[in-house]
Amino acid sequence: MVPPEYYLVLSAAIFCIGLFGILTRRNALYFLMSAELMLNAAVINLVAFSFQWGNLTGQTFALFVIALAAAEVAVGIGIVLVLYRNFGDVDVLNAATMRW
Amino acid sequence: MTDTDGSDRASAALAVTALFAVLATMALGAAEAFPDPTGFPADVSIVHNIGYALFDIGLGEIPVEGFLAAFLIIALALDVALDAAIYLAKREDEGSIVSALTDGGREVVAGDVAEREPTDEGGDR
Amino acid sequence: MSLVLQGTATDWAFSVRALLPVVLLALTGLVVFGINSLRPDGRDNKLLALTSIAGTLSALGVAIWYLLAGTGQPTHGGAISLFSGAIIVDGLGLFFTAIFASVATLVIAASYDYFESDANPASFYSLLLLATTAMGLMAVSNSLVTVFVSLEMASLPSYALVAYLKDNRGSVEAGLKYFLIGAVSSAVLAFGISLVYAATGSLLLPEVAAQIGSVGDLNGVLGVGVVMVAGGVAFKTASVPFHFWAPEAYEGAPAPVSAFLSSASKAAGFAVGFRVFATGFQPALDIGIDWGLLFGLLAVVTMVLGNFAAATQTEVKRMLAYSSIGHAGYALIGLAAITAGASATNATVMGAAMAHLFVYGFMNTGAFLFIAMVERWGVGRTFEDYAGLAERAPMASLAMAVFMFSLAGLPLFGGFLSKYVLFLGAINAGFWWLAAVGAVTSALSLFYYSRVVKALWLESPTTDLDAVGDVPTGLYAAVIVAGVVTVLLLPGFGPVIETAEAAAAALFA
Amino acid sequence: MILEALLAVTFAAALLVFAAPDEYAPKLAFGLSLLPIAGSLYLWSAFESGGNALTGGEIAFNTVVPWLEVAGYQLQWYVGLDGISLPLVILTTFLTSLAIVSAWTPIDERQSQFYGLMLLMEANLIGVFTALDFFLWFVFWEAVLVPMYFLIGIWGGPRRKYAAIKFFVYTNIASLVMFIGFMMLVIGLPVNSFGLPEITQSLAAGELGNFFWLPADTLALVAFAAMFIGFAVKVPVVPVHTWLPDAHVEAPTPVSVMLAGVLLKMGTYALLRFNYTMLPEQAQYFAVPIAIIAVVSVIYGAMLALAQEDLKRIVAYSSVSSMGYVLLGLVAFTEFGLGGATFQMIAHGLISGLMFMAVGVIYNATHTRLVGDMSGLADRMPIAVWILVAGAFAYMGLPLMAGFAGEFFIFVGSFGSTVLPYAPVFTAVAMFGIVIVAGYLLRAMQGTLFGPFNLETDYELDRAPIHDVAPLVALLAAIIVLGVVPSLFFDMIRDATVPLLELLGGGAP
Amino acid sequence: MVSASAYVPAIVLLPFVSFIVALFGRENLPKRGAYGGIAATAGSLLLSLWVLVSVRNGAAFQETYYTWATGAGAQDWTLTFGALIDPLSVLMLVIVSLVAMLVHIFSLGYMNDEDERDLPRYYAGLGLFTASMLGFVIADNLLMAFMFFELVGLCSYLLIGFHFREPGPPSAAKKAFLVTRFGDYFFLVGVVAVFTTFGTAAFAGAESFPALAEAALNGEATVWTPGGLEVSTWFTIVGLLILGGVIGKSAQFPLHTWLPDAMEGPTPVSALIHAATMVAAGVYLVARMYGFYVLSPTTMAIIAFVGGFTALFAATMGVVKRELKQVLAYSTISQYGYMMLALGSGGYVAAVFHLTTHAFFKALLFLGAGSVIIAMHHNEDMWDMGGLKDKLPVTYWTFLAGSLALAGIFPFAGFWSKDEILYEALIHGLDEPLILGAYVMGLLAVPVTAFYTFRMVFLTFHGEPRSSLARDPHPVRWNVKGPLSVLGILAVVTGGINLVPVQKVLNIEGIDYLHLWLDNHWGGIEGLSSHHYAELDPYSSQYLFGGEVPTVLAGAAASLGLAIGGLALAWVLYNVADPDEHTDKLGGLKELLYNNYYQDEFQVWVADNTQSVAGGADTFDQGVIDGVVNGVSSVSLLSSERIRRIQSGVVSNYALLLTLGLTTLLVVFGLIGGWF
Repeated sequence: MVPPEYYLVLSAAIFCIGLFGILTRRNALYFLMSAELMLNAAVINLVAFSFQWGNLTGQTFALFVIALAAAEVAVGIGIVLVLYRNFGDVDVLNAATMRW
Repeated sequence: MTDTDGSDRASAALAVTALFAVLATMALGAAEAFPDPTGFPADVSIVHNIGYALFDIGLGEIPVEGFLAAFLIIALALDVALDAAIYLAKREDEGSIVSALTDGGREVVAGDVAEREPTDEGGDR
Repeated sequence: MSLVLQGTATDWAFSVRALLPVVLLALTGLVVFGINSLRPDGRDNKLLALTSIAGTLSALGVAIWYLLAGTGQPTHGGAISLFSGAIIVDGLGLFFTAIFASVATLVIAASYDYFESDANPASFYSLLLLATTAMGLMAVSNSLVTVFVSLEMASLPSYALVAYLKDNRGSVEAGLKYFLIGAVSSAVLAFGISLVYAATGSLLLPEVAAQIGSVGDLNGVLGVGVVMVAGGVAFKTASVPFHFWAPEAYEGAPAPVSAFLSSASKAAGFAVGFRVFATGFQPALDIGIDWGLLFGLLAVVTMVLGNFAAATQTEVKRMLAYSSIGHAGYALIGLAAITAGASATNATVMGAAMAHLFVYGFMNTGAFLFIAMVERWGVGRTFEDYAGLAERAPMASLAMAVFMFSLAGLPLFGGFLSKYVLFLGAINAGFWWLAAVGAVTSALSLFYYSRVVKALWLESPTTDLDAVGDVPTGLYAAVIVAGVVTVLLLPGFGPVIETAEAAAAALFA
Repeated sequence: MILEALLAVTFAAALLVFAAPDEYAPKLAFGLSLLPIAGSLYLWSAFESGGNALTGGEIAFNTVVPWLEVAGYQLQWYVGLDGISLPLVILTTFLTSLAIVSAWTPIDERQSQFYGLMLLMEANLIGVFTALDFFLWFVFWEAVLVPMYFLIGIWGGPRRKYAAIKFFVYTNIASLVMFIGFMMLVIGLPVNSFGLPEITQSLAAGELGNFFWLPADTLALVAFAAMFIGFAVKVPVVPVHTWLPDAHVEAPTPVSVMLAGVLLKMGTYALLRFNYTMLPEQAQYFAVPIAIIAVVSVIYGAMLALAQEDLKRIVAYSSVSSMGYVLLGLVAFTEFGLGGATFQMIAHGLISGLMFMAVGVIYNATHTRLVGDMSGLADRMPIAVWILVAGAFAYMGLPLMAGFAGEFFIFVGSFGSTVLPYAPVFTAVAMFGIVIVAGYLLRAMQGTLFGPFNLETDYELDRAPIHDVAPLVALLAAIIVLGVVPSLFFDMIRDATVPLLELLGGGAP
Repeated sequence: MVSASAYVPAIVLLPFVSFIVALFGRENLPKRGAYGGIAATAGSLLLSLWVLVSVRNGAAFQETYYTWATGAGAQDWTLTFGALIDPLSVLMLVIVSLVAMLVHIFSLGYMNDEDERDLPRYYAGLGLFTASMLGFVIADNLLMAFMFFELVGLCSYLLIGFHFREPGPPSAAKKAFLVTRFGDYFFLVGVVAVFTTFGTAAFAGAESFPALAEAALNGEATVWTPGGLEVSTWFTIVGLLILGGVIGKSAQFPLHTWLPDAMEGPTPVSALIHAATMVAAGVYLVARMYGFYVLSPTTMAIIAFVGGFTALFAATMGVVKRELKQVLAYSTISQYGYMMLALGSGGYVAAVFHLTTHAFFKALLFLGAGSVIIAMHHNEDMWDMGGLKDKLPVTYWTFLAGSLALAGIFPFAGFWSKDEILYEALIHGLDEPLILGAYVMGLLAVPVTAFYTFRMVFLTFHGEPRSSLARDPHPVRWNVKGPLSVLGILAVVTGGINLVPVQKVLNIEGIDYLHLWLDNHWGGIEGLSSHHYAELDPYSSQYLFGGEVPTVLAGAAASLGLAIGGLALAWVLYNVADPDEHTDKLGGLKELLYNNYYQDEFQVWVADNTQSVAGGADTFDQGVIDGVVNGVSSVSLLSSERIRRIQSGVVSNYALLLTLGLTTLLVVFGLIGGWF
């Protein structure tokens, strides 16, 4: 039997890797992928503990999270597209005209 | 597409590892607090139960909370996301939309993408 | 007919009637979408606007009618829970739905003029209406599932709305930033919910509350979960440290959208915050997860950062962005001053925060719509460009002065009483230092709010404001209506605070 | 009902004048301002004094209408008059209409807005003096700032914006500090409404519990100190007075008449109503420090006036000095002390109003206020100059004029006070102020009015127009009448202040 | 017998009516206000005489007319206006109204004939002054006295500054008001102290504060004293406080510098205000509350010493002056020093006697100087005069009578009153060092007074005319000569009302009318009589050379001898055809005297210092206190500038800060909650 805390550590690791992706990547698309990764970390947790607690709430909710991740990426792509049309490339650092 | 320069990567790495450390200690701290997993009865089809849960039909053996409300909402949500994505992606064919207003960042000359002069450093206090 | 709604939870007719305001909003959104798909190239802006306003106004009417009739109040058979506990229609839900509907009405009325020259505004109206529906759902959701889903449903269209001006670099940049931080925050929220699930094994708020007692050594997991959920709420309400998107988003987005975001979606964030923390996590206070102090800390930092950063802004819209962050700090006092057990003071301070959000909704929307009108006239964005505007547009400038002084908390307008009752609530709950920080920052806010009034009324015009004067009907009406309501909310504050307090009390019962 | 009518009439007048065209505004405003005077005179005739409103005395013309209920406290529309507030209401109405007449010459642009704001301020001031519910009072208290901000900001002198914002934020911070102090006090009490009489009587009955961790007596001290700081800024008292000279110098004449004449009295009125009626023991505890502040205000204020070159700054600083006397009268806490302090408020209101108007009339002709720029005006503008001389002597406390009556009552009251240790020393030192006052006023008059005629700003000088001189004569007459027959107001005031002494059993030997 | 109390207020109100008429009548009044003034003062004089007669028939009374304000609770004092008519006040009433009327008539000549501008304002000022002075005289309590005391100060300010168009008079008026105001400050503290101590400020009656003080001293009553101070020391302090006001108004030593500058005002004003009435107010006040002063010996000694010193001090300064009115001003200060000496040494009747005689001959001298000034077309320098004797005979003879009275030569009024003062000072001073010192100074001042008086007479009237003006002076009309002659007769005759030495030496009873008058012989208010004061008087009187009569004779001889000596010296030095500046012989001392011992410079120095201190306070106020306020605002704006910078515009920074924020929150609340 895999003790449940390992799942916690695993999902935390994936969560942090996704976060690291967001902090360092300049390309907006990488942003999307990393965000996707972070959401999946949550999914792992949910499914693991659905089994732990013996009720299906976690798993069904996981489905919903996955669906929403997809929706998010859809909108994300839309935004990246518009970004490209306006700034010529998808580098996140160029889009810094407004500050202070 | 290169990544952010060296110094940012270091601070980002530091921040992320710190967060991971916190989460890991949290997880390991709760190591023996978990009772042994109750698991699911072997003879039951989990997929059916998920189906019942989705439509909040009480026939399933495995305890689960009703997701009907969430199901209806996500329907609307996905539709909205679709609209948003399409709107953003849509390219108005006969020339770009005349900029409604000088809104957003700075004055934009209608039509082409004017080069924006970055706001000066100080801004009068 | 007393609206004591009976019938089984999943009886469709019953739940539709219970959720009527939200359903109406959803229907109008779809109807608008339908009209657009029927005549894709038709530019019938007036028809779309009118249907949308009809929808939001009817939702507002129904919400107020339900509140007055006492639906979901303890006096009339308590809260109505639907879909096996996932949705709960009670005073809090209806109160916030009323806020969203009124803000949406004003914003739509303003956008009718704002997007006059836009190719097909239909998508704007539908996105806006569906976002409002999502917020309505957030206010009535009683399970972390419905919270997360409706929160996402509200955020997605908002990203698109912020980036609505597709070829304006400011709007796009704002959209991008809002999206990226939004994505991260929703991930944090999801992870938080998963941890809460890990610790308690359930996602329905009442069950979570019940389970918390027996969490034992898992309080670490639960604690991190609670903090991350708080982070999700902080993102929606634009409080520190999840506020970084707000200044650019409010400044970059088209003014009606900024108004919508800074009033409605902030209130929705608070609705979720109040419900989740009051019903779900209140027992957590006893086992070492002191989220009251957490929100206290967030409130102080948000108030300080919001007001201090706004003091030296050169552009009015960005100043208003920071000021709305500041006001998020004031509303956070409602959450921060909650103490375990004592339900009387909790009800007061949360009710005061809700009332403040209601009044803030009008003042803030009015202020942003005034900026929309000024942008429509082609006047610049800095304080100097606003100089002497009162001579050319006295009524609108008077309304703006009302909004500014009301946001600063000066009497003769609604903002005064809502802010001071909030401070009274905080002191009543023993958190006098929160009220002290609030008082000092609101005094500082008086400084930069009066900079706007000084520019409008005291300065003499530098540029020749000839474009000013052609009165955009919808926008003008929205600003004036917001102004009148803000003024009336001083004498008329009674019913607002009383319903809010009753709703909050029901929450803690 | 009469008080509501008075307030309603004044508000209506303000709105009417706002709407009136600029050229009719001055005459219309003056005409309308006669109505409040008639109202206050009627109040005076129908008033029979019945002790202090707060300590259970019978309140004249009082009406109580519940407004809203929050946090278990009942906020209400609670207005009433007693011996202390009636003279101040009469002073307000009398001074406002004279200020309006004196504004006919100097104010030559945006007149309707000017007179509208003046009448609005008058309405708020009447509100401050008649309100007996804390929140209602606080609404009027803060509402006075808004019109004053605009009046200074729009029609002021060169540095008007700085002066306006400094005045605005400074007094606002002060009243916030006071608000928090008072809230903590009220929450410590078992009262369920903010009515000042209820609070006073419950404090007198010693029902003050402790506020969370603050024991009752330290709570009372903290509340007293917070309220004192809040009101001291308004008085103003020395360390916190620096907003006054800037506000006075930059404000146009009629506005500085109102500022000196009535707005300063709000601070001392509030000190008497809150600090010295509700918390007499604490007043005794703080007697020595406050007495030191009072004496320093008198001497330091007078010394500052000695060093000024601008006539208006001289009169402004001398207001600081005279308000020091009022504070001395309050801190002595004897019959003549309290009665004299209240009477001095009225006297100083009239006299400083006269001085400012006279300086204004001279400024209208010479367009300069610097003592060095002009001399020998007496033979060019005899009437205005001799009234200024009479006003200066009234300021110095010449007998048979209101100033002497006020000051003498304070001195004779505070000399033998048992409440204030070393009272004779404090009084004697404060009385030296009358010599310094004589010093700088005579120095200024001799510099400008007498000696051979010459004027740096070579304007053609001739007699002041009749409508400038008329208010001066009216004010001088009022000062002399009050000087010769002080019992017109003093009996009424004495009946209202004597009951305060039973609270403490204080008073002279 | 219609009671006098109904008419007493009329005495005060008549001149007040003339003030109102002159104020509002402006130009179209007969003689531009003069006749109104004369009629009013004449009316007051007649009424005063009528009241004198009724008091002579025993109708002295104390009546309250109007309650100004009433206290309640522990401070239930009533502040009232009322009249106290007794021998002392009636005497003063007559003096004031008489001199006022004569001055009004004189003003016809001095002001109207010289056709000055703004005359209605002049007569209004005179009217208001006379009304306030009469009000002060009849005052029955200390507060009412203080009020009219201040009003009189105001009128002197207005009248000194009458010619406000030239630079001189306004600054003189300002100085006069400020110096007297400084004195009045102490007086006001005294008034407040009396009220707090006794609860009343009434002069007369069983409940009056002198009576209460007397009772308190011998233990029958208890009175409030600040901080448990011993009763007698507290009474001394109160006495000295009120004395401050007296010294200010009667131009005694430290606060006398304003009187010589007050000569800037028109001469009738100097005559009325700065000779006869206002300056006498201080002395009259001490006399009025003599019952209180007598109780504390230290105060009496101080009064005496100040009086004596001022007498000598002022007389020395009078010697070197060049203008006619300056000499008279210093002589006034000196004469009032004598009166204070008398009051201080227990000579109550002597002081009043000298007050009366001095009022007449000093008014005479001033009016005489006025007519000389008219003649000399307003040139006051004595060294341009000379030989006016035969051109202005009436002026000369009346001026001579006045000078003889001032110097204290035998038959004239001045001799009797000054001699009695010195006598009282001598007999009471033998075992009191302070009073003896005062007596010696007073005695030394006699020859100096005689010297400067006759130096003035000889320079002005005798010898050869030294300037063209002096050769053909401008003739004066009846309205100048009339008052002069009346006052001339009075200066000669008034000595007769109190021939004490004659009565003592030839023991003819009953001719010392003033003693009897002030001793309530013909009725008066109990407790306000000279014998009552004598009982309380702390001094015992010793006599030289065995008995009372030898002391009287010795004193009279000494003072007369010294006076004649002074006169002779002046005669020798100045009664020559073409006298020269003998005072140059004094060399450095002349410089010192001419500059009045540099008193003025000292007071100007004090004024400048306060000005610079005020300047320092102002810079401190602007710099520090205002600095703090602006500092707070700039600090907050600076910090707001810093906080603004956090929003760097780059999304990854936001994400980074967000993660850091989240981690810190987790760590902080983890530790607080004990999660790990």
